[in-house]
Amino acid sequence: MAERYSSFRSGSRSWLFQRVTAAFLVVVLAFHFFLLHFVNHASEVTFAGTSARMEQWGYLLTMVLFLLTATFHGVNGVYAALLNQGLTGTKKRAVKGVLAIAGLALAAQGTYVALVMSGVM
Amino acid sequence: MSQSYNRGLVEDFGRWREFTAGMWAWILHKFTGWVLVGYLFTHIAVLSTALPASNAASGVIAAETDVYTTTLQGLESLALVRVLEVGLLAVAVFHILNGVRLLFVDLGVGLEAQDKSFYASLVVTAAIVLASVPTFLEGVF
Amino acid sequence: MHEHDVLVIGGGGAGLRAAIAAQEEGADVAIVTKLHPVRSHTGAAEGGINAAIREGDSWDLHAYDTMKGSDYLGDAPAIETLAQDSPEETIQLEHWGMPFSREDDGTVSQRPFGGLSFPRTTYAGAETGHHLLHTMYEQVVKRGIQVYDEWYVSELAVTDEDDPSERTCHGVVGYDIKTGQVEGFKARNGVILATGGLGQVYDHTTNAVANTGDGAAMAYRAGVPLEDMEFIQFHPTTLPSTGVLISEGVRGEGGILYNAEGERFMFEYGYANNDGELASRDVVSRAELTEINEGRGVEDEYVYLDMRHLGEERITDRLENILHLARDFEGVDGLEEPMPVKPGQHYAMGGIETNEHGQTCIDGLYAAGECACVSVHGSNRLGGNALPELIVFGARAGRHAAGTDLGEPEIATGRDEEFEREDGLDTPVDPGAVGGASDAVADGGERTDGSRSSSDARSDGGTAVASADDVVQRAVENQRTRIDRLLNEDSGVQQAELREKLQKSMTQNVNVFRNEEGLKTALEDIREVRERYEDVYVDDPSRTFNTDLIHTIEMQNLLDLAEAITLGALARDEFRGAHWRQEHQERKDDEWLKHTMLAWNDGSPELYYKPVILEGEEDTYEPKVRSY
Amino acid sequence: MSTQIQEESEEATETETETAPVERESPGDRRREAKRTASDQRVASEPVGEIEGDTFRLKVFRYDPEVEGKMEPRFDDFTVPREKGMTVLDALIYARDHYDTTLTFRHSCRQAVCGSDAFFINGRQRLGCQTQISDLDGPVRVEPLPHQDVVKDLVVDMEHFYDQMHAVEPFFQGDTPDGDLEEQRQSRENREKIKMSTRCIWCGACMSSCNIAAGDNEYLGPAAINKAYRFAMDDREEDELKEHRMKILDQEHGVWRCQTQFSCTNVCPKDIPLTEHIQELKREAVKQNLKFW
Ligand SMILES: Cc1cc2nc3c(=O)[nH]c(=O)nc-3n(C[C@H](O)[C@H](O)[C@H](O)COP(=O)(O)OP(=O)(O)OC[C@H]3O[C@@H](n4cnc5c(N)ncnc54)[C@H](O)[C@@H]3O)c2cc1C
Ligand code: HEM
Ligand code: SF4
Ligand code: F3S
Ligand code: FES
Repeated sequence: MAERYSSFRSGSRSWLFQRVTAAFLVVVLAFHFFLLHFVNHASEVTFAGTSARMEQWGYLLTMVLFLLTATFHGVNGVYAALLNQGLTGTKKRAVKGVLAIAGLALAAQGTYVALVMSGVM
Repeated sequence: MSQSYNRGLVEDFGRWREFTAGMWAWILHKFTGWVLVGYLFTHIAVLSTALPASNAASGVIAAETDVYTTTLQGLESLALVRVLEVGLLAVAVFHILNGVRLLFVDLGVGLEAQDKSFYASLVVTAAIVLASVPTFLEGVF
Repeated sequence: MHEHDVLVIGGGGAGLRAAIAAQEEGADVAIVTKLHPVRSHTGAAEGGINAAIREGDSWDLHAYDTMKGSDYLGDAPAIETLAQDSPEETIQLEHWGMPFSREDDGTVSQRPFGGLSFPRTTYAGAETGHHLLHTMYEQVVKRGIQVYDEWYVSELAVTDEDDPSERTCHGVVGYDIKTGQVEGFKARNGVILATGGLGQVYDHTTNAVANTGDGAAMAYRAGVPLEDMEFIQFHPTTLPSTGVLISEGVRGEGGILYNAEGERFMFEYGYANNDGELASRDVVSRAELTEINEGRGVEDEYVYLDMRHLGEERITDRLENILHLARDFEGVDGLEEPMPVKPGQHYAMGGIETNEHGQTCIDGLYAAGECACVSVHGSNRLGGNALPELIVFGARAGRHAAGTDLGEPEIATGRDEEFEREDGLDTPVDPGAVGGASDAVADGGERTDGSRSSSDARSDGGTAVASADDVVQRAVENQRTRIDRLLNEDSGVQQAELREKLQKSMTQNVNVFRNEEGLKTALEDIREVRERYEDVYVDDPSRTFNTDLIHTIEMQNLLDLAEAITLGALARDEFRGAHWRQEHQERKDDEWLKHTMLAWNDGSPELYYKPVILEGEEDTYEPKVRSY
Repeated sequence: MSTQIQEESEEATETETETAPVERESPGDRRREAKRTASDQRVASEPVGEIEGDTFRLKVFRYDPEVEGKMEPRFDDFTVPREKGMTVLDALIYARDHYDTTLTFRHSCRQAVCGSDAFFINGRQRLGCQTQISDLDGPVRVEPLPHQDVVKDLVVDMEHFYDQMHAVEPFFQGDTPDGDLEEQRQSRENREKIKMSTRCIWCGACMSSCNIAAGDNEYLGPAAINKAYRFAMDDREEDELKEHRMKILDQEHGVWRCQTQFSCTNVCPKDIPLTEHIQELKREAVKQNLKFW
């Protein structure tokens, strides 16, 4: 069983995560857009403003979570799409590796930036 | 003896004319999804200017002349960027709305109306985007 | 050459059931079929399967109903076997997962059907045949039974003793439709024909385009007699342009038939003052045609079946399927307009003579399903009795062919010296192969299965017994030559034209109404077509999926069967079941309680009669007036 | 596959239509050629006004690997009289019997139960026998099912489709009661639940319409998944069997390949809610896997 889960054979887990993250993203993305384009105009964003928001723990947490889910959702989406194009064997493993690294890097960098903004680091 | 013929290109003739709601939704969702991931990467890259900025003197930050602020505002002052932002909004709104539609489809809710809900996503996307244009383009033109 | 223990020809209900049964008995079975099994016409059956499975019902009631429905021309042992085995076979289908309609307590549903004294028609929606076919195909897949699909069987490999009863069937010749290859199939134990109906003899039929009676015709030419061929069931409500069946359910729910003048003719012209539209199929069919012939038909072709008054709610609830059929196949909205209907050929009661084990008089040759005549249906089939026939006799044939002992059959096959011969039949032209027995050439030059003659037999094999391989090989060569000739020839006449002529004449002359003059005209027409068929050629030179070739080969089968139907109809001067004669409008029990048998007789057909067996296991069935 | 540009395909098609007949040798070929020109002329010489109303044009895809002039696929035009209630299958039969007996297509029941005549008619997968000419805008264009190899004219190779159907263990395997006459019980609701799924006639229209199936030959495809649904949801089979069936479906090339494009559901001549069934199975798979967490 475990073996089946660890490989990609059963699509159920990534499929489910894709949907769960999507549901979460609906809320956060809408909030994000609204906040940074309507409440605070994007052209008026400043470092001070950003770090002021980021200093709130709730906001920081939301943003980090936003980043993580979006990264997973996006990267997993790309991977699934590529699989649908008939990616198999070595190529499939390579793509999986590259996407995983890119995803992790993005998440790491993003989280780091967020922490810096909030002044924690 | 018997051989068969793979029509390759020919076989898809006529498909576009009959490309149905579900297929367009699929194509558009794919496209918008990819754009969004692309944006996510650039977005984080741009935001990374916060790293050097955080080391800047507090005066610089207060004066809003740190790298972060200047980069962002510099970008925002370009008309092209604003237009792209509208595009991004369109892409995101469509992806959200159609994503919600897909979530319903996954739950097996309202499958009979799947084509209608797709058209609805398009219409609503257009409405939201048009309504947001003034806010998005404010001050550049 | 392919080799198997048992070869089943045809993948419809009967063929699939036979294959499963033989496989269960341990035989190595293969199905050879010109259509993929799920494309067989069994899938079109709507109504249901008669089986006495409920409290209050019993097999002997089912047998009694069937005998009465047959107008006392069914053989009691066959009918009783059907009634006894049907419950178990039907439940077997349930065990295989067939999605029957269900009662509240979860048991399978049954409904009433015409001519039944108990509601014993077990059904799965209005698609019983579809489910039966698919359920059995699923079992075939489960068992890994080999299926040669889209292989057309064009000849039986039968030895050529003078007396058909001494012949042995060793296999068949198959033509791979996709590649055009002709190959032999050898059967170690037996060949089971399950090739279905012959509706294409007529131009207006509920049967599929593939229902060309190939098995019956091949068996006939190989020496097996055809039984009771004149009994053809016509269904009164079929759509005029396609022949698609509009179920009896419409009239059952209260649908009304009108002529062009808007009269409810079933009552107004006194065709059936009690039952009206719900009188039995033959009565309604005759009424409709009388209306049309007397000029009260719509466009001189059909009458109207109106269900609008039932209301949209009731129609969509119970007859939704009919709305789709009328819409898709006739372009008519049953809620808005009356539906055009006319009688159409529906079922062949007669066929290859077999006993209860499915055996024919040729050793190793079996038949089951609509192509066979055990005889269960006699002169008229009850609705819901064909599907049980498929599973009951399909299974029995399969088991017997696989070597299971089913006991002594009570029905005899083959010709008995004592049988009465028909020698006074006045035919306007000689029936049978062009040139008769001496020079029997069925398709314009080459020797085919239609040309078996005693002189051939001697020149071919002398007195030496040919080995099974030789028999198959010879048949293969025979078909190769025939097919090469058909493909290489490039002038002459094409089958489409001939087929149209034959079908028109049959519908015109050997329909619901039959009279001597018409039947003779038909025989003349058949003869003419037969002669022109000598010059038939195939336009398409390709070996790949040559349907033109297949249709051309089928054409010969249609000819032989059309002739058999007409000869039987001409001989039988009485009115029994589905067979009506203008000059003889009453049932003549003292003269005609006998089966019409037709032997090909190496090219010059011969009619004889075989007594009906009315002695059942317990009682003897007494012929009574058939009234409902 | 699906991302080709229209111009390209159209071009390819046009060239084929115009391919000049190659050198003919046999008298049969010559005669056929003459006949073809004759029928072409019939089309051409007809006054435009008259074509409207009582005749229409039927364009049919032609290909034969063995016959010169047909090895390069082309479209043939036939003029067919319009009759009330005429279906595309009737029109094809008319064209075959009156103009060109070499015109090849599968058909049998003429009533939408045998599933042999699924074609690509005016840009959509439909059963020839179930499609009224009056419902189509002329000219009526008939092609073999897309994404399947063409054997000849409108006949496609169905092997792959059958393989996929067979891959899902499409047969009942529950334990059955001991008594020969003992039925298994099934509730009306349960029978109702599987009812639509049991209506499949194996026509292959759905598979041909699915973009995903076109690009991934291993994908089970909507018809096979629907077949599996029919058994997985049948209460007469035990729970372990259902789990077993889910294992077949819960694979990369199983239900997860489906991208809910709905094309299959749109074209199914038996109105089977295929997408709905596939989606239900996805949820079923998730539920089953969640149990082990
Ligand atoms: C519209 C309709 C409704 C009906 N409704 C009912 C009903 O409600 N109840 C009922 O009991 N009966 C009904 N019947 C009758 C019943 O369905 C048929 O009699 C029965 O299905 C015939 O089954 P079969 O297996 O003998 O033949 P088919 O199902 O016709 O199968 C014949 C098989 O033989 C194969 N074959 C034929 N020729 C060749 C050849 N030369 N080489 C290789 N293979 C060949 C074909 O490919 C096919 O697989 C109905 C019939 C029709 C037409
Ligand atoms: C805001 C709410 C969002 C919702 C409701 C949503 C919903 C979905 C859903 C349901 C899918 C799966 C489609 C399928 O597999 O058939 C999907 C795919 C995808 N999403 Fe999102 N999404 C959202 C935001 C995002 C964001 C922010 C990104 C970018 C990072 C993104 C990128 C993608 C990508 C790349 C795919 C794969 C597309 C493909 O199939 O090629 N999505 N989305
Ligand atoms: S699911 Fe529908 S479209 Fe697909 S094969 Fe079955 S009947 Fe045809
Ligand atoms: S078209 Fe294909 S993607 Fe799914 S919904 Fe149907 S199988
Ligand atoms: S001919 Fe049978 S489905 Fe159309």
